[in-house]
Amino acid sequence: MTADTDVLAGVSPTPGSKKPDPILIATGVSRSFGGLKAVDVEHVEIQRGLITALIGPNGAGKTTFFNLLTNFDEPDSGDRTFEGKSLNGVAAYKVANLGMVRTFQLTKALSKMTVLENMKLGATGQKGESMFRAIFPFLWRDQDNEIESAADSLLARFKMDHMREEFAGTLSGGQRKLLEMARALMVKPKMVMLDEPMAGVNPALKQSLLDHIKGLKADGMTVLFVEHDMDMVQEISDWVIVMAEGRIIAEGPPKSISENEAVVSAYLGSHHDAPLDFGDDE
Amino acid sequence: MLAGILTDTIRGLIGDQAIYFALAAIGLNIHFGYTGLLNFGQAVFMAAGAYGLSMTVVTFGGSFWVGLFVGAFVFPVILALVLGIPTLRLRADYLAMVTIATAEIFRLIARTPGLDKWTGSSDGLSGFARDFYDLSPFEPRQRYLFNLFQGNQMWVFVVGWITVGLMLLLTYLLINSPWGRVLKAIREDEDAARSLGKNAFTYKMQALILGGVIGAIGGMIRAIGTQSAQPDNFITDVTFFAWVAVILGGAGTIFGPVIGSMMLWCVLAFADTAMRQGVSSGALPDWLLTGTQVGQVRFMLVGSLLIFLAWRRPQGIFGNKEEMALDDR
Amino acid sequence: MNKTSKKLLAAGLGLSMIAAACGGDSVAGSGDGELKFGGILPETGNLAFLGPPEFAGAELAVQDINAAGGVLGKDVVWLPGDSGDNGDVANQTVDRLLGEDVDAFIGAASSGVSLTVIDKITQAGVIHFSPANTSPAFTTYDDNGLYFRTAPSDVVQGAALADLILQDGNETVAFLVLNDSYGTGLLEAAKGPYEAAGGTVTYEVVYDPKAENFDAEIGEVVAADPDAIVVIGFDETSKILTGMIEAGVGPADKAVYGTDGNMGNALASSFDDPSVVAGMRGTLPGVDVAGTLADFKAKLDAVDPALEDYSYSAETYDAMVLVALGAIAANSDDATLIAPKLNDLTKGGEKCTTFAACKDLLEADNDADIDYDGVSGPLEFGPAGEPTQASILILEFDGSGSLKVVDSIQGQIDS
Amino acid sequence: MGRDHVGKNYEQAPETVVSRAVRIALALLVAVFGGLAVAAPAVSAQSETTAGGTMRDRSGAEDEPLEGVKITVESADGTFSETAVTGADGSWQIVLPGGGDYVGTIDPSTLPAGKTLRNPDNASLSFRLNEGRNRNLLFPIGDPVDAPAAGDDGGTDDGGDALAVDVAPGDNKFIQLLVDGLKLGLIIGMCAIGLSLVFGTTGLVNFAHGEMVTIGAVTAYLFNGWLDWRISLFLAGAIAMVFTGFLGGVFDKLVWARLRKKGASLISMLVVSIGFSIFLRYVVLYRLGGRANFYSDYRIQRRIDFGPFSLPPKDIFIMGFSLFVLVMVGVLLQRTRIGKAMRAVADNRDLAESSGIDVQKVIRIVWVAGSGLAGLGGVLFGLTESIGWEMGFRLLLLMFAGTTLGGLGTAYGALLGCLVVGVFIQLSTLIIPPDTKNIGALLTLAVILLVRPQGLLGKKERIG
Repeated sequence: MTADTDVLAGVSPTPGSKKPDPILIATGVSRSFGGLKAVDVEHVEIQRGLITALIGPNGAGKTTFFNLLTNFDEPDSGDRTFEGKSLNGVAAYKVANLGMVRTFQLTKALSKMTVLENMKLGATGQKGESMFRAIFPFLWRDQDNEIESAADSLLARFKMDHMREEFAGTLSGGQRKLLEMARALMVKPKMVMLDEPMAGVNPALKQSLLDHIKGLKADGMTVLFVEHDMDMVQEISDWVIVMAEGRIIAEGPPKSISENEAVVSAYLGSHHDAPLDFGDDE
Repeated sequence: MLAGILTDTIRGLIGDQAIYFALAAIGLNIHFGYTGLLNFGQAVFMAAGAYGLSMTVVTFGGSFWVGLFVGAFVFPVILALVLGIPTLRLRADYLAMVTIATAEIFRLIARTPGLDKWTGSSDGLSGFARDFYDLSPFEPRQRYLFNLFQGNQMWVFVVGWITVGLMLLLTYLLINSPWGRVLKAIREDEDAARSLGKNAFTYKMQALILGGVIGAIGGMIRAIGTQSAQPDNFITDVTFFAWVAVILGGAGTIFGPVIGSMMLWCVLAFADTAMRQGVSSGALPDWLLTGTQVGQVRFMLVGSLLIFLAWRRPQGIFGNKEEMALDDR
Repeated sequence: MNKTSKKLLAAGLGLSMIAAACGGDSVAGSGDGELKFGGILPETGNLAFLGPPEFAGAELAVQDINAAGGVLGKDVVWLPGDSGDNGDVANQTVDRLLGEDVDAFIGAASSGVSLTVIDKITQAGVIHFSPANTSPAFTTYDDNGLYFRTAPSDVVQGAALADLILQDGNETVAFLVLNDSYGTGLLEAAKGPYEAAGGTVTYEVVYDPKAENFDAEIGEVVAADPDAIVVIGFDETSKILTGMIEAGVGPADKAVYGTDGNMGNALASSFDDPSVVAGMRGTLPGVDVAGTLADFKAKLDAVDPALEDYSYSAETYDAMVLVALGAIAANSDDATLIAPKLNDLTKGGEKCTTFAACKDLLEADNDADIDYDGVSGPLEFGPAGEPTQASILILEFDGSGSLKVVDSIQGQIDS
Repeated sequence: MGRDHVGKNYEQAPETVVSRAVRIALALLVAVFGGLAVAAPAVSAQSETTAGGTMRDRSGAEDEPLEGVKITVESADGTFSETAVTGADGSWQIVLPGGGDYVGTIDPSTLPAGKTLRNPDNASLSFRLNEGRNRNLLFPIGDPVDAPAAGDDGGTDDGGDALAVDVAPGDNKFIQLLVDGLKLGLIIGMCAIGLSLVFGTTGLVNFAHGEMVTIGAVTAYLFNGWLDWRISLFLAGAIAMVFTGFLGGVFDKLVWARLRKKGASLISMLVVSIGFSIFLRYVVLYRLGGRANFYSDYRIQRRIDFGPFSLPPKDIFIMGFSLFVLVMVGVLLQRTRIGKAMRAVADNRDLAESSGIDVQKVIRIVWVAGSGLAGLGGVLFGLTESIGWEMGFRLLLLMFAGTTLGGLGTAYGALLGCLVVGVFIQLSTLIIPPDTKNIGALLTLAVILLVRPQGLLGKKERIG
């Protein structure tokens, strides 16, 4: 709990509530697979500069919603805006260039590239990424060196500088999560979207990951993350959004959420009969 | 006899087939080895080069040099756009199916007598390479390089290997640039690349074009070497040969495709000659193998090589085994 | 770039240097005293069925030539090779055989394959002699005077086919034609004379021999309801004929014609009841003017007892004998010296019909004017190095599926 | 240079093999004895050079000879001219002075009332004749015929043939092609179900699937045509289906299950399947040879006329039987436990696994059933067309088009897509030359991918 939550003090803890300074807004977003509605969100806003958690039982449609917000999936209907710009019909890669970077539930470390290559890939606006300039190293060499030193300092911050030449495929699950997060920062994003950053990470690394996430906020970034682990949610998030069966059923500060009746019944209900787990198992 | 086998094997190792399949394989390596594109229609890119050149010269009466430009750039780029626009947004197998189908479509179109005026139908086009041979410093009737090549072949040999060298240099520069880094990222995980703001579609399209252009240059060298362009020179099996070359040498390595192509043709030439001599000397009994069947055994060999390599040594002969083990898909 | 790569690059560059440095070692086709024939004949591919008789013809020629004492005092050498049905295989074979210093190539069966290698062969100064190319394209091809063929151009057979259809009084005809230069070339050669004589072509279709089925093509033929149906094709004729018989337009219902590509015993033998092809007629180039053919067939069977067809075996035999005679006349095995002699050996002068007889004439007098009439015909080569006279046999399947010769037509090519 | 790999050739009794040389020797006799030994007297060689023919009207139902028609033949140099008048049987003949160029002209005014030349421009024909030959001149009678073109239907079919009953030619051709297309589509569909199910359950695009089709056809041919056993085609087909099914199972056990267990990527599995495709194809060529082969049963059957279309009985059986098999497959997928399990695995493999389905077993069954169906499809295709070493590979491209069209991984989609492809191929010959008919089907594939990448019945999901 930090003082930042104060900005949301006046916000009513109800689904779809208005935030004072939303960076990301989604309205009427729905997506169905073969007749079953996986996501049906009326309205949601994400406050700038805070850490927001998106939780819900298995099959609640969290990852699908995540994909819709980052344009990795196309909604059947609905509008999303990021920093006032509409995301409708915008290609996923352009979303990243607007300043919204995501990670994936199953880590997408690029196995057959070294840690350093992974990092350097994250930098945007690289001259040498044009096919014609690429042929002439003198056109992009200087910029590439700058990117390399930026990558090195980030690696040092994430305490991965000793493995910069190793293939990403040799890293452990937790290290991959770290690498993915560090790589996302190379984009210099305004908002970071983390899909289950703690999944498959051993306890020893968990704390450092948490610290890094808090660090993102300290650097002025907005964080939205999907998570199962309630302890973690309690510890670092400023605001919590709860999804079940594709809808947002509750919103509010972390403390109030665990007492919310709708949330409790959704979580309990999920244990009786596991509904289809749309998308979450990609 | 043994000397005959030896010269044939060496000719396979460095001869014109090794050259144009090396180029086809370099292109395919950019597609598959670096970008993860499943192009099963490299033959049609080679055909684009061959027909771009020959149609410019024979059908439209253009000069050989204009033909080179059309064959190397115009035809393959158009082809890559046609193939890529519907498929590159889809899962990798779609490109595989569309390319293999396109190779067949092309062959049928080039064969149809209705287009005889333009394509020469099943006989194809010939007589477009005189300008090239006029520049040859070698005497056509002389034999060069330890008797391996006729003068004209020698000229193709020299120009061909220089082209291969240039293409290797180009590949080296591109792959070791930030552009190449994005390609590799797309190969590893397209979504990750997109999440980092890379326009995967554009990069895949560029890779498809680049690899296609190199394949087309291979096709042109083939057409120049045989001085003809025929639809049946570009059957689906040609693509498979190029694939074997890539995987044999090691996908995703700079030199792999060239080494693979040389080894493939070396092995095929050796097997061909050895089996032929075995048949004619009676060492291989008739019930087992007749001269007619030697050519079929070659394809069985190619098939088994593909199976073995993809299964047991996906990294190829020279690829890094540890690196391949990282494939977590 | 890692170390291995660098080494390889260096090796590659080194190789090119050597290549540039090594001068000419020897000249192919030049006289080394031993006449060598290279084969580029189909062992594989979709013309593979034409291979065995051609190989048998070639082997028999070698036997006969060497039995008569060979050429220039030495036995001639036969180095067979595969042409496949695409340029790859043929090119590899040609490379290999050029390396063996052959003086003349015998082949290929397919005009298309010959076109992929003709430049390579003729520019190397070696004779390219095909026993089976019938495409008119070769008549005018710029071949340095080194391309020859013993098979007559399709123009002759086409005219004979048109004649045959007219003789039988067919006013309308439908053509089903294989899509390659053989099929379309023969179609043009037959259609012209047929239409000129008042016939009407009600339907013509060029088909893909590898098509899944021929329903559509046969449907069109049925709809066109012609008096006669001509099928110009190879092995796939058995499929088409099956469809035609089933659709009620088979040899029992209509006048059905074939050509040398399909008028073979194999066609009848692909039917369990060969009587269904009874009455089908067709043309086949070739005639026996020397009266030695029964003997020739027996000798072929001795060479290859498994022979099923004999197409182009005589043409192959004659091609080799001619080149051997040319070498004797030129007193050299240099292809560029042999080639100018070949056309004259086929016409004007003292007739002889066997290698041994012709050789005797030539050895008695090196400048003797001889006229070799081969087992495939009188030859009578024109300036383009191809027969100007040809006999076309008219064949018909009888009730037991056997081929009977019912007539022969003499054809002339204006040149 | 033996052709012993074509096993069938061994069966031929040697005496039926009349050699070309013997034929040629016969020709020699013709030449020497002036036609004494010739079988067909109509075309016997003759000593006179003649032009002639028979004037008749064959445009009606009856073949009607025309009497009293005047025909003049002149030599090109004008030195010879003679006119003949047709007799009661319509025949005429003019003896010419020798070989050379001539012009034959009919006098249209002498034609009986109501008869006109089919092609009035051809009232005069030039021809060249060698010494001693006869030239038939044709002056066809009837209504003018449009110039023919491939794919053009002539318009004025003069009737009389079995197909033209009551239906305009354009329509009957359309319906005939539609029926032919459905037949092709049903066969491709049966073959493609396995391809689609294997893809659905394992994600593998199996390029070696076409070889199962070939092996099915060749196995049946082995027992019905190739060897001397002459087992009935029904039994041979059943054996072929069981054998290919077994082979599919073995294939899965020895190759694909191992690769899956090893964690091989789908791409390397795809390459392995291509390797098997090439290998098996050339093994078949090695043993079978390159020619078209046929079953000995039901070799040739007359078509039965159904009015707008006609089919041989075997094709009717093929269509009925494949429809029956496909309905059975549908019922099995829909109703039985294993069918449901297959669909569940294809739908969502992890979910199926977690709900207690033995995924590996289901995949094995998919391989067995899919390969068996492909083998059966091959038997049927061999029956309606012919058996050859490349048949499966060529069908594979159409199967790709069909399954993609219908939606990859869905059994019903595969079927629907293949029917569309089959019909499309046949109908496209109305517009494009038949030798390019596959182009249409393959182009459709590209268009579908642009417009509806998930295929006709595929679920809309982001692909890729």
